[in-house]
Amino acid sequence: MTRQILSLSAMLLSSTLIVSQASAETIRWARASDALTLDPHSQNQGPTHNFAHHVYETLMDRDVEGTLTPRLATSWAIKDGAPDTWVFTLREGVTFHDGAAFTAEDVVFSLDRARSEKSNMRQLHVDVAEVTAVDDYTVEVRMTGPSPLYPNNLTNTFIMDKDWSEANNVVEVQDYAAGEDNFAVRNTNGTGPYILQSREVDVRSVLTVNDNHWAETKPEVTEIIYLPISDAATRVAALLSGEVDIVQDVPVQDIERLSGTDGIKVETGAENRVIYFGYKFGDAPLASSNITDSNPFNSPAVREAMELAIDRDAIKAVVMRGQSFPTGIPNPPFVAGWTPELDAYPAVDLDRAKALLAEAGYPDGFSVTLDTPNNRYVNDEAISQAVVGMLGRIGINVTLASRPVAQHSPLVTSNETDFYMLGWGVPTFDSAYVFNDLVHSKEGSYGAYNGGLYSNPALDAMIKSLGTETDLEARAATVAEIWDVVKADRVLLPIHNQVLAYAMNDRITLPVHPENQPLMTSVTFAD
Amino acid sequence: MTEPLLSVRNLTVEFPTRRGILTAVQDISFDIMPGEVLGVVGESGAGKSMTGSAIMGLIDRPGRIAQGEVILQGRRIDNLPDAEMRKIRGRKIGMIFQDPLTSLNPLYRISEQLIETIRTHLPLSETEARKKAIGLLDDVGIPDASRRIDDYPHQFSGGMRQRVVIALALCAGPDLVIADEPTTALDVSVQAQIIDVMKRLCAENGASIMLVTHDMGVIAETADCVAVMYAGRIAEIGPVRDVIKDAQHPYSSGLMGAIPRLGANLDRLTQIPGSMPRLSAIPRGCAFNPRCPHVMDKCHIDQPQAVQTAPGRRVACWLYPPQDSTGTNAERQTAQ
Amino acid sequence: MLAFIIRRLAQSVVVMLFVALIAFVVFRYVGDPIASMVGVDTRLEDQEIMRERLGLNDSVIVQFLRFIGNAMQGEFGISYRLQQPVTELILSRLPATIELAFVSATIALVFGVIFGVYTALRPKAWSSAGIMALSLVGVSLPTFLIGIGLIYIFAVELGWLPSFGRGDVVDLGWWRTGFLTESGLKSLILPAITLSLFQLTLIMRLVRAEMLEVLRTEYIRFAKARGLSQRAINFGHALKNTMVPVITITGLQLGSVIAFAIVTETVFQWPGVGSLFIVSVQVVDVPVMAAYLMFIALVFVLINLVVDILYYVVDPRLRVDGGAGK
Amino acid sequence: MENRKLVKDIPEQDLIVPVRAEGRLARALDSDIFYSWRTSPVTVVATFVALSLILLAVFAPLIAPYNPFNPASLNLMDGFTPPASTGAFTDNYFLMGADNQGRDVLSTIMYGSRVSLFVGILATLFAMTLGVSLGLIAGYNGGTIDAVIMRVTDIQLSFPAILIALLIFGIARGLIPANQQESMAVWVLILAIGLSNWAQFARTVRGATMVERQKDYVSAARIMGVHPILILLRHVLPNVLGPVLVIGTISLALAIIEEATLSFLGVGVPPTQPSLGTLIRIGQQFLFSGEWWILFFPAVTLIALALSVNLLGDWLRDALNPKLR
Repeated sequence: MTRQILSLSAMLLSSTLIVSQASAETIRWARASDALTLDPHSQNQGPTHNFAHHVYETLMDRDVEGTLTPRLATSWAIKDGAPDTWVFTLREGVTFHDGAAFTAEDVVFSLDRARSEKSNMRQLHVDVAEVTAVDDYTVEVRMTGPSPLYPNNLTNTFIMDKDWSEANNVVEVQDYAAGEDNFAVRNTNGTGPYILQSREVDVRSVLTVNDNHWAETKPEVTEIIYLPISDAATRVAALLSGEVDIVQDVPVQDIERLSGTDGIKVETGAENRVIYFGYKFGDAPLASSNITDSNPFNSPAVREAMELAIDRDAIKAVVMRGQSFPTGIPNPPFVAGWTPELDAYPAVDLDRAKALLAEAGYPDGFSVTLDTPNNRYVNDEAISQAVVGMLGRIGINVTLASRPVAQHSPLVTSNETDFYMLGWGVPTFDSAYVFNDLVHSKEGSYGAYNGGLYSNPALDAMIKSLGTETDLEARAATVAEIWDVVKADRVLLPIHNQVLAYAMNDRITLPVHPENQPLMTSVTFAD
Repeated sequence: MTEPLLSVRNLTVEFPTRRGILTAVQDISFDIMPGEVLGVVGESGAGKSMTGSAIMGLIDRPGRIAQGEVILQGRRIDNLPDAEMRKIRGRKIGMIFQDPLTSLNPLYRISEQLIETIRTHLPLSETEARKKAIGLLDDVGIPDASRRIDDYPHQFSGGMRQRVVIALALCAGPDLVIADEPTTALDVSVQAQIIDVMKRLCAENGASIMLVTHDMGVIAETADCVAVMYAGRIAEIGPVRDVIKDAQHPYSSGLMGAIPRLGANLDRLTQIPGSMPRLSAIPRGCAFNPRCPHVMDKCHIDQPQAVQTAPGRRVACWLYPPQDSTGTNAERQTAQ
Repeated sequence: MLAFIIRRLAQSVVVMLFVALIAFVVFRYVGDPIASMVGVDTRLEDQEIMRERLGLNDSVIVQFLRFIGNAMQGEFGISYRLQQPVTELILSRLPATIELAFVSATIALVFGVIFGVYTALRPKAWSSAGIMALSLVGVSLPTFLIGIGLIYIFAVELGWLPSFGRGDVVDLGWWRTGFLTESGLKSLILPAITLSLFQLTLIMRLVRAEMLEVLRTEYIRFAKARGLSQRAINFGHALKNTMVPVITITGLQLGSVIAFAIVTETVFQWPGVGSLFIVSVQVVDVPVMAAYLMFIALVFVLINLVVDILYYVVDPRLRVDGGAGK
Repeated sequence: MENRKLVKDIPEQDLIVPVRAEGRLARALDSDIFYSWRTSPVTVVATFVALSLILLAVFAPLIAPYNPFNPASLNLMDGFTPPASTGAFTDNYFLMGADNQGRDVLSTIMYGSRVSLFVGILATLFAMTLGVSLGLIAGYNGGTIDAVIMRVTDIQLSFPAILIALLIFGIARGLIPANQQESMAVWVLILAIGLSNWAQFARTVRGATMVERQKDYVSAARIMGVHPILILLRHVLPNVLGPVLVIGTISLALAIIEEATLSFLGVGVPPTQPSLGTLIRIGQQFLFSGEWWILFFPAVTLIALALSVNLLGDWLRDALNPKLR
């Protein structure tokens, strides 16, 4: 009897030993929110894509420097003699998790699915006219016109298996209204480096390494336990108490404490996202202002005064604890079209700011409400709060209205706000993405996030021309020209580019990804 | 001479308050002989009920017995530890409360309450106790007792409940029953029945009764002796017939005026002008002096002592000044 | 008894309809569901197409009737945020909340009654005064501060207990329990204490007040006058009578433990319906919010029913006059 | 006062000691209430704590070291100045340190208590008015009105206040145009907290009213044709003031905590006009980063405020000993 117990405990002991050995390659990865869905074309949202990148793969990828790298496509080029057609050469010998071979028909299927009506990825493929398979490993994408930058749009469009999708009735992206459950929301069959083992939404997901993955170097992490922890303090506490290995969304104020803690290190790096303020243009008086006969924001002098009143360096030093890159242009450095000259911003000059206000006819300043999100960007509410104080010093009396992003962003898209904060990421790494949505007049699919209703017909024409311009040099010149106007006109009031911070167990190395899409395949262990 | 069943000597009950000490019962003494029924009468707040509670050792804090002794069958019981006292309560002295509606625990069956009490005091089995309980209920006049014993209190009428209360008070065969206004809360029509039941059962068991009431009519019909209390003191004590016929204390004589109206409420007594003083504002001298028709100067200065005026009769009034020659009451009264 | 339960059930239906109306109206007009369903970068015309498909452009009455009709079948649609059937989501989160609420309620009830009885029986003792003072501190501390404080002390500084989640769970059919693993039990401690504290103090103070009240009643004096033992009086007569009002209020309190769990679950990242709700509020996930509200209403209706029946069982007086509640 | 509860055998009026003191103040100081207050050291301390916090809040504009809402007086660069030191960029001295916006924590607490108390007191008054009115109406009229009001009360009592407040907050957010939401936030909060706390008043007052209604003098007044409102105000209301006062005090503490919780959940007042709850929400972000004072002082203030009000309520409950059911 006693011997039995002994041998039993020995067995238990040895099994725990095995487990702990295996867990040396397990990584517990915490971030603020879970992927919304596993259907890769259903939501165009950061955490959802980040998760999907481990299970599914895209034709091309972007590395930490922001350059495109081959993934399921080994090369891509504009077809000779057909400037509106892109040709993609696919990787051979790739299989899906269920063993099916990856071929051109899967790419055709997935691109068609991604640009179908119910897909949330549709906007990125809006210029696609037709996708055809030339042979098993070549795909042609014909655009409605020359689209020199289309490959930039493909970094988050995942490839699904056509046969699997048909067999499981997920050819269409899930339709909410139909009220039907969609197999693809909870099940996956990708080509990616990890296979989904289990998933409890908002609680934990477990992924294990895909031994049949095509990449030559096998990832060091063999098991991922993904843990969404929404409360920032709890998230940090979990890392401090050793319950997780990586925290992806680290509050800036905790960076110092975490890096000062034994066994924990923090990696920081620039994110491809700019934080800015927008204001209402036009002659109509502002709804929230005490000035009822004119719109102060419409005066260039007022906009200049505001820029001169805002101390970007103080925001960086105190609110962001040094974790930001103040900027004078609403365009992150990763994006083509960014220059150091544009990035420069004026020094604070309160006297000049007050003089400008007086000159514009507002010697006593004015009042206005600032709408700010409070759960979207790094310290968004605190930045707005600081701006309220800074504007107060030149007599602009700002009331702060703080809301969760779900309630905030409709105010911007429906132009119900006079003065607002927003952040803009540029997944295409191209300025046109900024111009189309933020600068172009609101018409059709243009200017969707032009919350201030800025309108400049000359700029609109130039922006439209970017879409079809094939001469890259000429295009770059137009981009520069547009930026000059945007900066001179102070269309938006940029504050800084965000910095991302990942905190982790110091055995681990994980560089910061500019789109905040770190891959656990890139994790290395110190020992 | 037979030994008294209960002897109360110079009992004083006090309640400390922030304004000083209130004396609810002051220096009272009386005896109850075996089988005797002592009526205690007086207005609300005269200290009648407090006397009963004091005998039971059930005075709530911060009240306390400040002085005096309670002697039951020759044994002093006012200073017993609680565990000892519990053996006396219910077993030696039963108590009947005023309001049958509130004195029974509404959540327990009558049987449970009876059996629990019986088995607390008597070495009976559950079944024996139940049999005894049914018998008791029969005795107190509850029809169909064997079935109704398992009813809850709310299923009985007020009069029936008081019968149950009597059964509970008597179930361990006490030698003394303190009945604290047992009929006050009842309908006039059942008052007499309840008194009858109580008296009959006590007589059968040979138990004495201390009947606290403010209904002089009940006293007249029931009691052997009566103690008239006023403002915490005994104004007069003596055999019922004598006191009724010839009340010596002016207060008692006022009370007696109420007898013809059976069941009259002394609280609305109009024969004596004025009302009893508050305990906190008892006048100097005789407490009754503001209302007394015979008030003298002396009454405002000194408190009258109880004086034996006839065998078994005492009165505290300056109309009956102490006479050294009449010393027959000395055996019952400690010297002042 | 049957008529009584039927009447109660009818009342419950009215309550549920009332709550359904609130649930529908509130969440139909709070925020913009489309804005929360799509990323910031979705184009407006796509949003309009979704709006149409979801029936958000139909008349309000049509939408409400559709809501009631679906709710009757336990059908609350698909979560905007997670794209899963709401009923399924709530059911999958339910075990976590119920286990937490159950443990908290047990702690609150057991310690609440013990402390309440203790302080009532020893009203003058120093220990009673201490417990009473502590209970006031408990009532005065917001739940979120208690949670944060406990995490800081026991998880971060001492490292004794986990700071978040419910540890390893074991599947028992659709019920996922944390009771069967060590880490599951350890994870339960801090959130359960946090959640129970407020209810504990409430129950304790209630028991104390009721007990003091009961101890002053005539039937307790009569029981004493019959020479019953202190034990029989305190724990038989007094406690049972104390429990009658306590049952009602405690029952309702225990129901609110489930709803109260919102804050606790948020702080401890407990994967229950409360945290599901708060996340849904933040992103205006209308179907989940509506379903949650209906769920809470259902819980309360059920608890009310159980409390009524318990009352009925404990208090014989009600059995005759047909359960006239207070 | 304890005595009155315990002494069964002495009629109540006997324990009421005749008035000896002359003059209103002297009489007040001589009263039972004051006596029970004076003899409870905890209550005395609680009173002083509550009073000083209230005074600090009321007179914040006069006595606060700085006006945390005047942008001219503060500098963001002073942010995170530790307690008892001087800011790096201004000459401001921060006894309790500066927060993440360079505001003096002491001053923000004083101004924040103002908001918390304002919301708490108004919400409680609102709940009290609503609950007492409904209770009087239900108790006096009985019948269907009573049944309906009590049913609503039951529903209301079934749902935790915080959930109801969240709901009302949501409704209000949906009804009020976006550009007025901030100016209305405080009022919405008062409404939300008030509407989630009235039921206790209603239930208690209703019970007391039903008892009073049976009494002879009320019947007499009714027969004489006195207007019901007059009867309610003159005869019934004074009799329910005791319990209402007790519930009111406890509700105030609850309202203050509720406001803090709502603000903590991010649905309270804006951070530029912070309440104690908002300050705690802000401070909580700095729990691990070493700037403990941003969380600690507001939290201690909130606890002290809620605790002292609760202690006062507790004492009042004992002193007035109303039947709370």
